[in-house]
Amino acid sequence: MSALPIAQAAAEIDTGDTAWMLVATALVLMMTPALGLFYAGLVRSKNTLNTFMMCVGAIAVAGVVWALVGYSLAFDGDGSLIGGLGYVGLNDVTFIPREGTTIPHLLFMAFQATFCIITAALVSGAVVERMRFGPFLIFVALWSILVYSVLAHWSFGGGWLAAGGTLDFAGGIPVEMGSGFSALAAALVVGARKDYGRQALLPHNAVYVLLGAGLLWFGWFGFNGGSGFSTGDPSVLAFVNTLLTPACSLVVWFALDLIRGRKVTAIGAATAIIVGCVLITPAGGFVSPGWAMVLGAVGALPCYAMIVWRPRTRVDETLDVLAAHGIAGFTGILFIGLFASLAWNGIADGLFFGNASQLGDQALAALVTPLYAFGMTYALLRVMGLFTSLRATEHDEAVGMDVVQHGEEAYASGEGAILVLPDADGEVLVADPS
Amino acid sequence: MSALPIAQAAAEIDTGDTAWMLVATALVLMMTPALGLFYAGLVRSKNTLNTFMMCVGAIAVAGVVWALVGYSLAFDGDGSLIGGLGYVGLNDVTFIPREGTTIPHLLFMAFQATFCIITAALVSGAVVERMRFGPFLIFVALWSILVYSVLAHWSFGGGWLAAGGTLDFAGGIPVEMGSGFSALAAALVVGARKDYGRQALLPHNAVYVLLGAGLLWFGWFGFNGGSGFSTGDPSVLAFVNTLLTPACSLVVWFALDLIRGRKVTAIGAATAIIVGCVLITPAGGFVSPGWAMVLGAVGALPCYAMIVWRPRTRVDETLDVLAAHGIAGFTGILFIGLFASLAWNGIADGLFFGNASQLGDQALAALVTPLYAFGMTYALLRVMGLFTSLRATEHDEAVGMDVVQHGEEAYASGEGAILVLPDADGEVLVADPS
Amino acid sequence: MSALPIAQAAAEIDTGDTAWMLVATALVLMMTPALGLFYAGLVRSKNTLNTFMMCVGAIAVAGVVWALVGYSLAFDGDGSLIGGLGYVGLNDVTFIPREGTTIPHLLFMAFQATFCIITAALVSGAVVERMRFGPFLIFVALWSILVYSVLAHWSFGGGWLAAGGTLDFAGGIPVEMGSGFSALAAALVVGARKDYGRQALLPHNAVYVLLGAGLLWFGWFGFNGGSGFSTGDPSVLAFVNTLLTPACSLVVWFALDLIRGRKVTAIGAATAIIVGCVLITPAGGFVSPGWAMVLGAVGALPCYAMIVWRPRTRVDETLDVLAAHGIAGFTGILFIGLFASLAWNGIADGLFFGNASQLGDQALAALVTPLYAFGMTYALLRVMGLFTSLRATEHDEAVGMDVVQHGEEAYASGEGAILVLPDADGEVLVADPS
Amino acid sequence: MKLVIGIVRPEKANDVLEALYRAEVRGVSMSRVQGHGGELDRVETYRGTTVKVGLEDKTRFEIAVSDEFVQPTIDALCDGGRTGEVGDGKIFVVPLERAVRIRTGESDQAAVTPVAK
Amino acid sequence: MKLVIGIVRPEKANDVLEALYRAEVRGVSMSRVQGHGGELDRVETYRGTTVKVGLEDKTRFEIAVSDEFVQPTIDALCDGGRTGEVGDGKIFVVPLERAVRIRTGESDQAAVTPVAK
Amino acid sequence: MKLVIGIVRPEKANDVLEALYRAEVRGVSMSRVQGHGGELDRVETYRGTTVKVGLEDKTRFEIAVSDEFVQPTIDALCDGGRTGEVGDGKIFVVPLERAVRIRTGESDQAAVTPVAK
Ligand SMILES: Nc1ncnc2c1ncn2[C@@H]1O[C@H](COP(=O)(O)OP(=O)(O)O)[C@@H](O)[C@H]1O
Ligand SMILES: Nc1ncnc2c1ncn2[C@@H]1O[C@H](COP(=O)(O)OP(=O)(O)O)[C@@H](O)[C@H]1O
Ligand SMILES: Nc1ncnc2c1ncn2[C@@H]1O[C@H](COP(=O)(O)OP(=O)(O)O)[C@@H](O)[C@H]1O
Repeated sequence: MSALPIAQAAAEIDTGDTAWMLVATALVLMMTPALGLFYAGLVRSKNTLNTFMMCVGAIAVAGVVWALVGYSLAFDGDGSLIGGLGYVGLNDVTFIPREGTTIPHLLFMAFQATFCIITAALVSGAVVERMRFGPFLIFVALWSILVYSVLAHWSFGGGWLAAGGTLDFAGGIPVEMGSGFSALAAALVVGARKDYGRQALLPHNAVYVLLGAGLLWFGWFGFNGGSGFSTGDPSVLAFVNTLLTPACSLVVWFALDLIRGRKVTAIGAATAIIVGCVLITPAGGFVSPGWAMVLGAVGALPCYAMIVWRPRTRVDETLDVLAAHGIAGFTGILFIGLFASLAWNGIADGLFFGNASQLGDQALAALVTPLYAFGMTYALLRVMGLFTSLRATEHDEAVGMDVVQHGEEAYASGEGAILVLPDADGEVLVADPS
Repeated sequence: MSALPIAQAAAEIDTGDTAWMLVATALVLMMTPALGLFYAGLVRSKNTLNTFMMCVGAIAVAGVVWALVGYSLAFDGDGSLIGGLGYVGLNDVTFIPREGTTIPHLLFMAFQATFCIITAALVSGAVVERMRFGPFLIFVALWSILVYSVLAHWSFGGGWLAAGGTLDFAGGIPVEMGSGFSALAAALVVGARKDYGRQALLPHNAVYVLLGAGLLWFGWFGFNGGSGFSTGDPSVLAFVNTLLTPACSLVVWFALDLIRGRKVTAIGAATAIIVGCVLITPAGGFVSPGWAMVLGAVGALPCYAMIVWRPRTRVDETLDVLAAHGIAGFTGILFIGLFASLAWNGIADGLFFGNASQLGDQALAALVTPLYAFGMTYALLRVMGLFTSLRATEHDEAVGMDVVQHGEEAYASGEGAILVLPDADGEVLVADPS
Repeated sequence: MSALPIAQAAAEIDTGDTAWMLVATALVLMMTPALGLFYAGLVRSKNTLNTFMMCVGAIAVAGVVWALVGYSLAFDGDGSLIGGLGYVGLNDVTFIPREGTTIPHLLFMAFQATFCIITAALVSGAVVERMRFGPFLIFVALWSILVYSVLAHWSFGGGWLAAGGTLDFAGGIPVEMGSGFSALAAALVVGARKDYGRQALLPHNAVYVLLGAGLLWFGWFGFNGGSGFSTGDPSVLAFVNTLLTPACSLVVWFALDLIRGRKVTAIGAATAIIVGCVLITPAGGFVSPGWAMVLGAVGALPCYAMIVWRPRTRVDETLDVLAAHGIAGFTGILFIGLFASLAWNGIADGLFFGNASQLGDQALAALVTPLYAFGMTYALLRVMGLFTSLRATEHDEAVGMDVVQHGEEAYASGEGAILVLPDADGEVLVADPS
Repeated sequence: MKLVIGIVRPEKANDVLEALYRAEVRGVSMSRVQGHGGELDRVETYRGTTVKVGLEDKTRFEIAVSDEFVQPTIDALCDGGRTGEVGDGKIFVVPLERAVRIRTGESDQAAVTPVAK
Repeated sequence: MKLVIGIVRPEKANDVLEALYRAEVRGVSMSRVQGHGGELDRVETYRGTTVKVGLEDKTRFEIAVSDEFVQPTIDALCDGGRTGEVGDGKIFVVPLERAVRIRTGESDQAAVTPVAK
Repeated sequence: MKLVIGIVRPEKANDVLEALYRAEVRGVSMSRVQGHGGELDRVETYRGTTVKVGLEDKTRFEIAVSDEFVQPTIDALCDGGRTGEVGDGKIFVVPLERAVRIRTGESDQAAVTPVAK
């Protein structure tokens, strides 16, 4: 891997922007374990580790695949459908900033890597408590290329959507709609848990859910605030909106909970935080703080409706990735077309400010992305299903994925556990406790 | 909402300072969920979610109220008692830095918002395990205006205390004394838990408490280090002192625990971290690292004494907000008057370095703030009590606030839970498991 | 403590670099509570708090000792074996940057303090579940001077290793090998837990372990990325490698788990994250991203082997600090000698790029450090053992360290707990519940 | 009166409750237990430590009933708890000399006969 | 000898322990159980899932006593556990054929009669 | 048939299981309990709150056996559970009128006699 002289690179780099992007990258990587905690709290205790491990597995697999090929396909050149292979194996990814950025190219790549990782991890929410771990890892590897890299290229990497004028500040297209509609497909192909719809399957630790949501929000400041790749105004606007929008979503969610069940729920609040962060993800750097607050309030409605309605169907999209990410991302993308404001983003106005065409560009993305994400994921899993069984047996599902898939318990007491002592030659003797 | 031309704003902004303030803001927001975890660990398991939710509720309500009016009242203009309405609804809060700062005004507002949020959340510690959730949310909305915004204006927003020369680097007045003495008032008005003083009410998860304290400390680096609104010397001094002071408080707390009970306690250590961070909050940017260490050691004493003494009284100020924040903030404010050093802060010396008047300015704040916070909070809750009952019934308290207030359990097993299936028309059928 | 005029200092300081180093310092401090969580999850529930408290104790004791003397011994002057006393009590540690850095000296000191703290905390992993808390605190105080400060001076502070050309970007020598081989010595002197090797002693909460590992990784970006003391290319390279290397270690660990037990384990994955971060710690700023990925993959092997083999021995190095830090650090240090690349680090090539001598320099450090760390720690604990018993009695070990050492339970239910009411005079009456 | 103790699979607990409900057996106490029976041990690995675990999670029902309700109760436990695979569990019937309802102090039949509620 | 089993509200557990202490009943074992009785179900909601929960947390006491201590033990459980509202719980008395103190191997009365301690 | 209830120290639970295994007692159910006996209270402190805790964690074994297995079972509990210090625990033997294996519905001896497995 060749690297141009250090000095030359340094020239265009801004230390402040670089400082912020270093932090933003670390924050977004932290989001994936935080998501693991959030998801782990939402499942039954016997599936705790398996659920968390799907997120860890995504870091490992999507992280490596991204460095090897994903980044290149998404960000090399401006082909309209897919990027090139110039950056394969991180070739030519050095300290020299990419066109129009003030941070080392290598850092830009790492920041984008954390996006691919968490998006793949998000999809796991649709298939927890039943999908086998091995097939899931393979799915992540293929999905991150076939779906994520493609959508990232369309919206971020100079692909046809970006070129066509569609605005997506921090990933409403590849991350939110990409994960949400892929989750729906995954849930349909993998199928419902055996007890879905006939037994109560409850979150085993709501504190994990609340803490996980808190850490996700924390990380989202890097996710949205870093998507300007600098400390410039758009970044600051997206950052501040990432505080205002979820706050409004929370207030509205409280109200909806009260209307529906006369009680404000904690799991609901955690969900509202995620929904708020997702709503502002695409719009963050394009709408005024005031409109961002409106988005948080209004955008919560369709997501809430979907979360209440989905469990009445046969679709066991277990952790509601579609509602919290797909629908929220969809809403945020359209909202740009309505209320983007040139005065704040310096790029384009929305319909409300007299620019109808922007809404068209947004609607196009809101139409195409779900179709592509759903279709490709559906096909991918169907094909995988021809070679291996995607889900655990009913018996294994009953025993629990932690013991069956990982040979561990999340909360082991050690009682009744007999130590197996392999001697030096690896031959096995059972310990004699006496 | 008008925004001045981007370019013009950019002029005075420093990317390094902005980078740091973006991070500091995210860190302080993260402190509130961390506080939720800390508090949740300190209560009984049946009140876990309600306790955590009070912090989440504070983010939602205080966050929105701050953006709508609180910020304006605290930071618009330099009226001596209260700010103006110029920034209501974030009007005129744009990218253009405030006088004397090098970061976008919008970011400054967001940073201050996170202070208001966590301060409101802190007060909940006095009323957990019995106050009803609805009234608490209303309390937060009113309190953040009547108490927080006012004190913030006095000390930060150019109000009479700041104008009079009182020094408060990161919020000893509005945040620490403000929350601590309000907590005392809240505990008195809401009243003690029914079993207080006759049964052992123990922390149900000390790991949450330790982790929460660790995350709070982490966030406090943004809290204190960001209160210089730049990466300048005062910020760096406050930041480094935020490492040194709590370390010393910990050592002294260990010693006091040993003397008292011959054992160093974990809950005590977590408390010492908070106390140390609070002690240095007002003084961070004004005293030398050496004196900061002395503050950590000496300042721990009154707080420890209060924590040991308070439970012997009839006052069920449940999580000792008064001791950990009120008393510690009070101590830190006075300490400035004694040991502030011009050589380090470039602003003023304390009595010890020959400037007696500074001690007077500090004493004034240490006298007035507790009176105002206590009095206003007491009045506010009394008035609220005329319209609604602030606390749950004895029966509900016995059952637990999670089930009663939120209709959830923190640690649900699903055993004995029968799924209720609303069909498409919303009519309810009970699932027939067979 | 004298401080030079503020203005003068400001001159050489870069706001972007300072912003990043403020964050990096906070991140590394956060790693110690995260380590506490990680370790607490790996022990039995009756030892949860004691294990976490050893990390908290390290923050307190090592933090204070560092400020008083440790920093001076490590970083004052360039004596070949040990530093001077010029910075004792933080004397002369002001805002003026150290030679060759662009951040306030005070901040540099704080950043280094967090390294000393976590290294001392790491060693506790070898003696948890049995070592008495008091002696451990004393051990930390002495060890941080006798072992850490010395090794830090050799590798970072201008000591003989650094002077001799040994490269260590972020602490493979003082932190990783220093803690790993000291852990081995500590395990040997303190001795095995009474049930070690005859009963199953299992991790009581694997979620703590996974979350702890996630937070440690998050902090490690500050740990490695901050070790360039700027936002310059070496820092960025180390930062990005801190993402790539652990991802590769995870993938390989998954494979090794599958080969060994036909199941990918969660505890294993958490371990792999730590191992990957440690592997890249010394090499981060010196090897290309491609080679960093190779390091992650290949370096995992010896660590995995050690973790499988160690429990078959009589050595109860309980949490495998030697394998995860000692061996991984050792591997990383040598890897620099093989694959360091001038094109990326601007300093030196490794053997693979034609510079054999570098491998010699690295091998020297890899040989001397383990000997010094092991020998000095062994001697220190032996001597301490002459004055006090280092470990709890068998009975106390059976009861559990939380109750015995701290007088607390991690998960208290309050059932069967009778409140003891000291009246005003401190005389004790038992509450009469009625 | 008898005290019927039933040990079943946790995943069958709700089915058992449903069956008991249908049999009009109202009063029930249940708890988590770990059981060892005919099932095979499973192997778990934590880092270098490998263990054989011979205990399975089970749910224990404790049901006090008047004599005529013993058989219906046993049937309910069997119907609700059976999967046909090893590990379904056991039912134990112990003589019950006295039963008292704490709220009222009333004794025996009154305290257990479901119809009385 | 009898084995007295008492099921009470968790929040009353300490009061019961106190009452037993006063009655000089020393040996006690207690555990957490979930009970279903005459109480009303409560409704819980988790996102789109609504459930009816018919189980209440209870604390189960298991107390082996010599015959003359049966009544005092029952009284203690009633006094300590009563609130008067549905859900106070039940007491069950089961015949106890043998009791052994593991530490010494001594049997029966010696192992349970409180005074003997 | 008898129902043997044994309460031992948690740290001895595995030794007891081993001893039962050697005695060829196969079916066992165990659970966590908290016990109060002759042991001294311990003091715990949480901030300003000091409490006396009179309960120790114990492990409760519940074992249904045919008559000839009662003594071996008791011996196994004693051997595995004894440390000789106060707190070792107790064994209680209760008459067992009926035992049913849920999987097959077969009753009594067949359901408990270990050899039958
Ligand atoms: N003799 C016994 N005493 C107490 N509990 C028993 C006994 N036999 C079985 N059990 C409980 O029943 C559960 C299932 O029993 P097992 O023998 O494994 O299945 P099956 O009854 O289908 O052969 C065990 O895990 C244990 O909890
Ligand atoms: N027949 C029974 N067998 C076992 N446990 C019972 C029985 N009846 C009641 N219980 C236990 O007692 C608790 C309280 O009983 P319940 O009938 O609700 O109150 P009350 O006795 O005041 O009518 C229940 O939750 C359950 O745990
Ligand atoms: N009479 C009893 N009824 C129920 N459980 C008892 C009784 N006596 C003792 N236990 C249980 O046995 C445990 C140990 O008993 P204890 O008297 O402390 O020890 P020892 O039997 O060695 O004197 C207690 O913690 C309790 O759980």
